[in-house]
Amino acid sequence: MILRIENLTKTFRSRGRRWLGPQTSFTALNDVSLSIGKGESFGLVGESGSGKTTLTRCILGLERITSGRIVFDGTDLTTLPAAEMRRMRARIQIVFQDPYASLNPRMLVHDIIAEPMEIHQDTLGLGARQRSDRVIELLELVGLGAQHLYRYPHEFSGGQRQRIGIARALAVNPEFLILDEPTSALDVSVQAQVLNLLHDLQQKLGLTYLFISHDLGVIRYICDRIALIYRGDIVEEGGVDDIFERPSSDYARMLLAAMPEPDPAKSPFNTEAAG
Amino acid sequence: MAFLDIRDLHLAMRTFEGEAHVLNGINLSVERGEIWGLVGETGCGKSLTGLSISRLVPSPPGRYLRGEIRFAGQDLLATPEDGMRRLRGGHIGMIFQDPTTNLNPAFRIGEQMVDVALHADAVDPAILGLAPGASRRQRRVEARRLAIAMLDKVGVPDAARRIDDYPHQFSGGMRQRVLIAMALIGKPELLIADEPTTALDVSVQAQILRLIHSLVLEYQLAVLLITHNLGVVAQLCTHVAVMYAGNIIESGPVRPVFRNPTHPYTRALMKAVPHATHRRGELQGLPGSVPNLFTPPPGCRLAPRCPVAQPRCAERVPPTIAVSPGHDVACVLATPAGSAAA
Amino acid sequence: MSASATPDARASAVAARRQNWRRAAYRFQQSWLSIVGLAIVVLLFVAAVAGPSLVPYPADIAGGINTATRFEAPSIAHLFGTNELGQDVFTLVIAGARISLLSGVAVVVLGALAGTIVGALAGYYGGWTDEILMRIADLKLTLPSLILAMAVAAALGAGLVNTIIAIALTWWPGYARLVRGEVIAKKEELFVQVAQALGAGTGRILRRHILPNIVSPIIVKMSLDMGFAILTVASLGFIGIGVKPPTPEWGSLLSIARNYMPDYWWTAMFPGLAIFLAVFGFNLLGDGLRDVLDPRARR
Amino acid sequence: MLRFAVRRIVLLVPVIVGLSLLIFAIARLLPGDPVTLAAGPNATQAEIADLAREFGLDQPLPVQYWHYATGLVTGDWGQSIFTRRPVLEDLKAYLPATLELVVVAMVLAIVIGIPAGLLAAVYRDRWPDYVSRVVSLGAISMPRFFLGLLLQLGLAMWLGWLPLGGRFPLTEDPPPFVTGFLTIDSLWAGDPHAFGVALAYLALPAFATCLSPLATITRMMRATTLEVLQQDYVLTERALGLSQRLIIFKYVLKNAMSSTLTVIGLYFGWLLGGTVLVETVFDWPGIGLYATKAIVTQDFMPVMGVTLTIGVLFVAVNLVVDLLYGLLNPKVRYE
Amino acid sequence: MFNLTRRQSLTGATALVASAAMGGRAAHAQAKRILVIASNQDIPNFDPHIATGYSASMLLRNTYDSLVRTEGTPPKPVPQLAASWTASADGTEYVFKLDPAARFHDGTPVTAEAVRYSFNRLLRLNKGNAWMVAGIVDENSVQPVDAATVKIRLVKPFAAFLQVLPWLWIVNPKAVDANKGSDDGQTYLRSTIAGSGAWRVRRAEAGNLYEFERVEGGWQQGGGNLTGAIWKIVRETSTQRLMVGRGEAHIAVDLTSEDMDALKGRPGVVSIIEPEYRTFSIKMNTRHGPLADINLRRAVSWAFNYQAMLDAAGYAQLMTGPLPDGILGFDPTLAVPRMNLDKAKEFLAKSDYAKGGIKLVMNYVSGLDQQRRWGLVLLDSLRKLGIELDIKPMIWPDMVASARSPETCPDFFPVYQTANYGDPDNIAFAAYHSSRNGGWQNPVYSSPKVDDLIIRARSETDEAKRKELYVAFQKAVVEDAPDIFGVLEKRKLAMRSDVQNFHFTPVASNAIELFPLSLK
Repeated sequence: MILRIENLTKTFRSRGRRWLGPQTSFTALNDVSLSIGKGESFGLVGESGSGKTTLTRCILGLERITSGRIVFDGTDLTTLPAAEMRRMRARIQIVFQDPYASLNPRMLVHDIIAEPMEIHQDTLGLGARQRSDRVIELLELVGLGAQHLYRYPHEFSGGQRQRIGIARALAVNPEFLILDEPTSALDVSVQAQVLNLLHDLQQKLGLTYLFISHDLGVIRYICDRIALIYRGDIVEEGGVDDIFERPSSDYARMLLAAMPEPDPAKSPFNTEAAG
Repeated sequence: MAFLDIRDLHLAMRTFEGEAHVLNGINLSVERGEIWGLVGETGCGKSLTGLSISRLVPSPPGRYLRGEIRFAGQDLLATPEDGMRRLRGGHIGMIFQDPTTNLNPAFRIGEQMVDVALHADAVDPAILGLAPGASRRQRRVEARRLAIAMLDKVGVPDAARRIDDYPHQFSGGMRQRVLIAMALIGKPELLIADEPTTALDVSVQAQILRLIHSLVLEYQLAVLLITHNLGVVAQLCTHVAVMYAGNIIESGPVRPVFRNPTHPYTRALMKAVPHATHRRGELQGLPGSVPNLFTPPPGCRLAPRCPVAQPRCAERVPPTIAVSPGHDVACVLATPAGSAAA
Repeated sequence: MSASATPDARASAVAARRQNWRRAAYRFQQSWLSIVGLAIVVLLFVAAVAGPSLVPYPADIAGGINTATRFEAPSIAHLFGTNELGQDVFTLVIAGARISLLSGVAVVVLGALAGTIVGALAGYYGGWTDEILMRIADLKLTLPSLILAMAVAAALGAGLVNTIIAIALTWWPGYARLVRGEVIAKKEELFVQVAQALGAGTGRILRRHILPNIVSPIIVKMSLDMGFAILTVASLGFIGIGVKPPTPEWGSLLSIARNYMPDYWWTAMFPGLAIFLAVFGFNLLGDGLRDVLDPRARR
Repeated sequence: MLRFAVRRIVLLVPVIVGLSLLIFAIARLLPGDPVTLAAGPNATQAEIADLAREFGLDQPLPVQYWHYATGLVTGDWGQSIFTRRPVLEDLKAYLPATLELVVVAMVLAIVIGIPAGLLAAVYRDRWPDYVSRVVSLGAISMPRFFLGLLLQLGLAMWLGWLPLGGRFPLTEDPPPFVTGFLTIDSLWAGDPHAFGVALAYLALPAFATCLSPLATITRMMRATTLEVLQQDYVLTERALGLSQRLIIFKYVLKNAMSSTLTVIGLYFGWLLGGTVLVETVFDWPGIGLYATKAIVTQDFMPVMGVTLTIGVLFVAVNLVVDLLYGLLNPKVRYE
Repeated sequence: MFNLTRRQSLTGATALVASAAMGGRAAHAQAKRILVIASNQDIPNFDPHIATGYSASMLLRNTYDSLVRTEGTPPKPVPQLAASWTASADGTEYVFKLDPAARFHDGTPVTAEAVRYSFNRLLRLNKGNAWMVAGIVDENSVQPVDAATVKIRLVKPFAAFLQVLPWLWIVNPKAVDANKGSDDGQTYLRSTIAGSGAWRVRRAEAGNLYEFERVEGGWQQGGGNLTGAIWKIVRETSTQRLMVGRGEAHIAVDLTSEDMDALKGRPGVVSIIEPEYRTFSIKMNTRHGPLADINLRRAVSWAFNYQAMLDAAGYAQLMTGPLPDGILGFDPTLAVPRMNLDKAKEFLAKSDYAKGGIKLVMNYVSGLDQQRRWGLVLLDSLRKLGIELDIKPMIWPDMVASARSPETCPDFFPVYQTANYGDPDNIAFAAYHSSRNGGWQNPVYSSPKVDDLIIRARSETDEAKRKELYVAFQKAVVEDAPDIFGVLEKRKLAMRSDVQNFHFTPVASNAIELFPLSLK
């Protein structure tokens, strides 16, 4: 097990001082427990507001948790001192959903990819020259090239930007990659390229993925095991085929039923008649 | 002539870089009761096609170079703005992608619906069914009654009370229902739905699709559903038109097109969608990216990325060929129906 | 391989940036008003830099007088006529450009600097820091700035530097508010969250990720504020709390000269027009820059 | 909505306390020795000390503030160290003139500026837009004192259409004091002649005052309208066939108003403190002139009084703006 | 640009609008005969024993009475409350016979007791004009002999005693005692008139205007036909001028030379440009800094461009020494410096600053444009000696504060001195006696010789001897070069020609007496 989440609970208090109204709170994650094995692709499926994003923010230490433990490779992240946590960040990286927004529009591709190496300079110990070489290496790894080094993000298409985002995440040699809906903003043909790239990278680098998506097709394609999260609760967890073939919770069944498959024969409507 | 008939529609948009040919000879015929899925990737012109029907493409920078759009026989491109306004809402309803931004946040939903209903009534007095001499107040009361009925119809619970709520008090799915109610309050014959479910969760998406389907059956609507989701098309649509870089490259009834995609692009698209049967690493994306519309490739716009491209593809725009009745493909490799089938 | 690829890549990057500039220039040129503004501002800068060496009576700038030629109407010898001490009004007005520009720039830069620091801290840290800094800024906004500037300037005594300090003190809250809002918006941007997830420190995030992305609105505000700063300096001069004589400041020139209206109209008219033109130029320029730089103001 | 309003009003208390504290701090931290100044040129050290004691200036700052703050509440705003007149009495005499000027100017600016901005946005890049842009930029750039001078010379002196300055004909008695607004008081007294006269005196100062807010409101309105016009819901409204007029004057206006409202609130306060220039030119007996005189003599009780009054008015106006904002913007209200 | 014919042709066209806007004000004023005086000074305080400034003087002069008035050129004391008086030969005792008709506004007769009460209140408060008699009169000096006779014993002789009396006003003890409060009636008198003058305040709008109306059944006999008057605060002199030009004001009291030029030949406007006893000189710091060097002071005095100063001053004449022209003891033959660069450089060479290269500081009252101009004249003049000048505008109170010591006093300290009473002692004592050091009238200058001359002159009762003493005084002062002797600006008033019976006096000429005036 590389990541173990034990009884994680996260409660948000409502923002703002409201001294003329009652204090309200909202539980985003409710006693969540998960474990992810080294080298596996773990899928986390849920609809908007289910707590997926909060969970990733907790793992990354961007959110203070209310109770529970997050153990990464034997270390409890929630009690880690700040300096240690910073070091740990080199081992856990994230790729966000929106490739348009996750790249700083004012930075060159080179600088974007080199930045994690600068931040984790003490761990990696790379000089400026070495960093530049590694940037090119990374670009080539994700299917781009040295000709893209000195350009700004807006000069790239969505798929290319997501590749840049992946290259950035890989810059510090992480072992664990959180993929937060990495393809949901992409067109299908581009999504296919990115999914294939992710698959190849995992093969090549032995990465562990936490893949978050609401697209069941994508999840089924890329993941080994999945967990379904609904309003802060894990409602089902298991092997991907098990859940897709034999869903045990109502929620899983509902999701599967609602998933539109690109096969007119499976349409719930009698569309043929109208034509 | 079809109920909605788009013939050889060419649209150019002026930008800093030059004039982009964003629609390049669109042909489409839609009948009442048909649900057409207009699919394609970002920037292929599917939304502009929808907006063109309502004549909502701003001009400038938009400019129609050629072609015509006929709606119930009326040439829309030649209709003055005033005439278009009478068609909008009353005869052509539209809904858009993001239900959170498409409702005016400063007004109660009822206020907006009543105005739409009053407008539709001004076009067609049958909507409210009031005598010509009815007072403004009477009309508003009746319009409000209609709005509540419509909300009820689209499945907004407790419609009579919620009509006085503001948009931010509704969930995303409910807002989309409100928008649908608003689009249908004028009893249009054509509904243009531009990515109506993209911003919604799958479970909500399924409900909305079901709603649209039932409304089509009830009102004999012609629907143009613009989407990039092949699954949605497969589920809801009777017909599909696949767009690429401003062209419809394949169109026809859903089943033949999906079972037997003929155009290389359609095929690539189908293959790119992850499917239960796909093994990891087997998905096939289309290499390359969408062509630059300022200087599009001379022949088939897919040619540079096409896995089966031939030299002649780059020379001339391929003609549209019917590979089976109603199933049209714009590819040189397609074989016309009736000729020796593969 | 990297060595061979890099120069090429750099060249293309340069080309791309040039393209961006051209695009910006194109948008800017779309509006002839912006060009007029730019022209006025360039003219101002020329006058400010080279003015003292261009004017016909440079001695008058430092207070030279010639009471034998008092109140002469505009002529070839004195384009804008002469004033109550026989000084050449044209010379004084041209020399005034330097004072106005200098004080305008100083006020805006000081204000923007202070405001950006306060706003960035408040926006980034939020919570109590934000609460305290912004309440102070809000309080500051409720105080009548002109009266406050007058009070501070009067208390510090006349002089260009004191005037600048007095105005700059009232100037920062606008920037603090702007920057705070922008920082809060940018803080939520994904790329900032990515940087946080990468373990970047506050300094790096502010410096590399947030501030570079909010310079546009700051620059736009600065260019628009330049006009108002010049106007405020002139206002203080007009009220009589401002620079010391013989500094040829437009507001003071106008203030002195208004008593000679309308008989010796040239003494008042030209400084007044100079203020108007300078402010107008900066406003036109700022407006144009906003169209180019501030994406929200664009279509 | 009521709770929203109550909350906003309760929030005013710390603001006003903070304001008085800030003003007090600024007044005391500035250099200058008002007591010596007030004691006059021939005063001895002992007399100066007496005067300092009389004004409580020999006590520690917190005590001074306490006296000042309690005085504010009980209606004792201190007195001018030079004229020995109570500040509150002076404010009562000067404030209505400034308020009347500012209110009339703001009303003009709003009534003209909002439709002008709306039209400029609707006719973007066509002549109404260009005209309004050039005029409003010009108006913002025009120094008010310079404009005032030109107006005075042109309309009052040269053409003789309007009075040169002042508020009311000297030799006529103004209407009895009710609000201090001569226009309102004259109507109250049922004196249309006095009303006309008061308006004639108001015309030039109000015009000179209103230009800058008018231009700002126009520009703000144009910008927000353009922003709103690009919103998805406007496209939806158009797609549903609502008429352009209905969309602009109902659906767009209400949304565009909310940002403009903020500007109006800010401007109101800004004008209150900024009328001094116009007052100087037109001899308008208002709070700005009063403040200028006090500032020049470092008579800080009046300066503090003026600043506090303007600050409180500003806060009050912005409270109203906030409440209106809540009306326009349901999200705020229900938050 | 502002074309006269154009304006005139338009006047007719716009008369309708104008009359609609301004109502029948002209007619209205006619019936009531209200005189409008435009001035830039407010009257914040009505207390006759506190308020100072010409605007307050104007108010007090018309609403209160004093024992004597001043009239004519040169000014002479004439009866007011005192119908007649006698002075002892040694000049230490005066006996005044009060006019039996004199009544306060509430009808109470003006008695000797009221005079005593008023003098003692003035001395007690020690503000306002108290300085005029400080050290001359004490609390026991004023002794009522009977109800209508009052004797004043001076502590020491004071030649100008009758000249200062017009500025010491008599209040109604009954009214003040009834509203005494804890501050000797200061609060009451701040906004209430308790006098016996021919006028009362009808309307007071602070910062805007003060309207006077004639006291019905006032004790004074005769006078002009005015029914009322308005003291209107008009801050800009150009506006004052425009108002007189348009007939909106009858008298403008603060006009500049440029304004007078602009009004020249304007129909219906009378210009009054008269000399008065108001000196302007630039005092030098004789005790601290470079100017403590007498040769540098002389160099500066000789380098100064007097002609430019006169040009910039407009209607004025250059001063010949420390005293104003025409005043008792004035010596027109005095040799004073006039611009002579050779002589200036000669003195400079003798000073410690032979090469120049120093920077001197001049403060002036911000907003006083004449002082600014003269500052620039000085700057321009000093440049020829290689000396720089830093001109600092300051508010008047700060200037006063800087005069407190030689160390804080700037190198150049420009001062106007207005004669409150028409006697050389007024200027000689205030501006050159060392006892006044630290005050604005004479911050630093101190010379035992000059002190002696001043003291002897002020207690001398023989006029010829006094004249001699003042001639010696002038010579001694010029020798020391403590000042750049500047200009005597003429008093510039503009008046509508329908104002009648106005007689100029060179003291307090802008604190106009309403009583004799009439409107045609």
